[in-house]
Amino acid sequence: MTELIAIALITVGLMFFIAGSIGLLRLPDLYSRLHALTKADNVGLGMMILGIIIISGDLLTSLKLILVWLLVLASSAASAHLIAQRARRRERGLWKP
Amino acid sequence: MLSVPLIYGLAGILLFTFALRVALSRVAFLRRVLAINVAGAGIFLVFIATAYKGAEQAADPVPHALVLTGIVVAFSATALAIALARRLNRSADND
Amino acid sequence: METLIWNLFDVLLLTALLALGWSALSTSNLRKGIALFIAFGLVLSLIWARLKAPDIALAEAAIGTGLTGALLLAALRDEESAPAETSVQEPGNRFYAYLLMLVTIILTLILGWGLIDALMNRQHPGLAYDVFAQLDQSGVSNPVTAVLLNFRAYDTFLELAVLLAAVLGIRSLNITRQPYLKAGPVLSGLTVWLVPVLILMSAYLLWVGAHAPGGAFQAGAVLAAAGVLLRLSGYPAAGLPARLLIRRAFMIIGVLVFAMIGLGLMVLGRGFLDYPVAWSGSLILLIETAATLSIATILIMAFLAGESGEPEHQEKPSC
Amino acid sequence: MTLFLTLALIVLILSLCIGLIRIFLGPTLEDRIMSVQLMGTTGVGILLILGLLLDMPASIDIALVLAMLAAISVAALTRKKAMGAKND
Repeated sequence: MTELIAIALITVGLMFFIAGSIGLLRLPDLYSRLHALTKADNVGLGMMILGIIIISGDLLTSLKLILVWLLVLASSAASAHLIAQRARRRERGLWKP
Repeated sequence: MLSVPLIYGLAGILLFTFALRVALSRVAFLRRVLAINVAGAGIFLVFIATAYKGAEQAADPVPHALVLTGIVVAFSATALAIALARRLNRSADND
Repeated sequence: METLIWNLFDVLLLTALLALGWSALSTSNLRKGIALFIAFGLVLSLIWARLKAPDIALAEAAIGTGLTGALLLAALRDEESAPAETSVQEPGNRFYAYLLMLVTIILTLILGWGLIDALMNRQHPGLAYDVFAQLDQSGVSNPVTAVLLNFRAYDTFLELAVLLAAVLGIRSLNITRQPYLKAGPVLSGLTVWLVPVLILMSAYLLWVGAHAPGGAFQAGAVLAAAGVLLRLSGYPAAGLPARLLIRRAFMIIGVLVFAMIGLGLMVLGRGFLDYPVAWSGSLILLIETAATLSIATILIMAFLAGESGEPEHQEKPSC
Repeated sequence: MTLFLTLALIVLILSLCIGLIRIFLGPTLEDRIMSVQLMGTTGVGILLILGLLLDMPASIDIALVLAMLAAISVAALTRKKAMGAKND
């Protein structure tokens, strides 16, 4: 039973990953691609980490895995901001390349 | 059936020789540095590929130790090369 | 079935690696090339993990993706701010280009043949057997740390000396790099939050290196990454101590402790760096702690190129 | 379970390769940085699964370092150019 839950969680996570990648590839402009990427991947990774926590069942490992997820969340939030900021700066043409 | 050390090793060799060609051709300095870094990565890949002994067995730790220090030294060598080039540029400008 | 899937995985991973390496070197836009190189480093650290080399994957994740990319971008920034002639893109001599191509192909064939021959007719299993036979004598249970700090400790000692020499060389060139602007609220927020985590991670890697993947080089690289992050978000000294004396002490402490312990053991009538078995665990930890500090300081100094952050050392910009 | 995890690995690497196309297509540097960001996140996923399959608990540590350093490379790629204004 627990294995099935883990498999289901990881599968859902994988779907989010695929969605994020396809969004990055197919969406028409930079900001929408950014939107697809940073959201979908974090949810996907969260689902997957939940599944892996259920599989491993070890407390220390689980804490570390949650730390991984928090780090990815924080860094991708900051990265998304930095990327968007740079993109806007370029568009306004204040900083010539 | 592909042998893991073989395909990773061949990929490492390809990377090394290709990057070596770029490093030796007439390109901007920073691209040369980039090429040397990629060539180094190719060499590391050959080392680690031959150290791999299958999924069950532990890999050979000696090449691992060599590559580990190699990575750190490669970084400082890159920094030294960049600093040298910058200094050369500056002396050329002053002349 | 599973072997087949693994093969597919290997092939995809290597395709990604080769495509990234090839395009990083073929593009004429250097900034794009460096972005591709960072992605190349990411894929490479996945490959190290796949080849069961977690120690290297840790170092690559810190240096290959973080530090080298940041260093190359800093160098690019310098070149752009100085009026330098960076566009020597022409192939130049045709004959030379063809000759180079020919030599490269021949070299590839020779190396490939050598590799295949070595893998087919390999007689002995390398040094792995010897290492694992002696592992319980070494004071640590991570074989890579045992090789680095016990069996081949003099190699590592000289390795640190090489790092020191490189950074002394950089310093003697007397160049300066412009510091970055103060970061906006988001990046400073991330920095304030991430730097302590990086320092903690470095300490963890140093400690865990005795019995699991980790050790002085990985810990030093992660600590240096904290410094680089500080530098990028507008702290010109990159977290290094402001007093030059302390900074220099950090630079040499690794080599110093290593040499003192080695010579001390010689005084006691043993070989250079030939630890007594009972003491080897603690001695290795002591050396590794000093080495971590040194490696981190040296890597940050290599990134800074010169004693930046010291007002009296900054010469006039834009020469 | 092992078979499922191996398949998950393939799906992840495929997702990484799809995202990789964007790094070649560009067109702007921001697109490429985004692709690096995607590779970081997917790479963390691949490392976690690899750790289970190869019985290598250290891969969680690698994932931790990768997650921290991905932010640093994005910061390096997006930082403004120099204090240049007053020098140029």
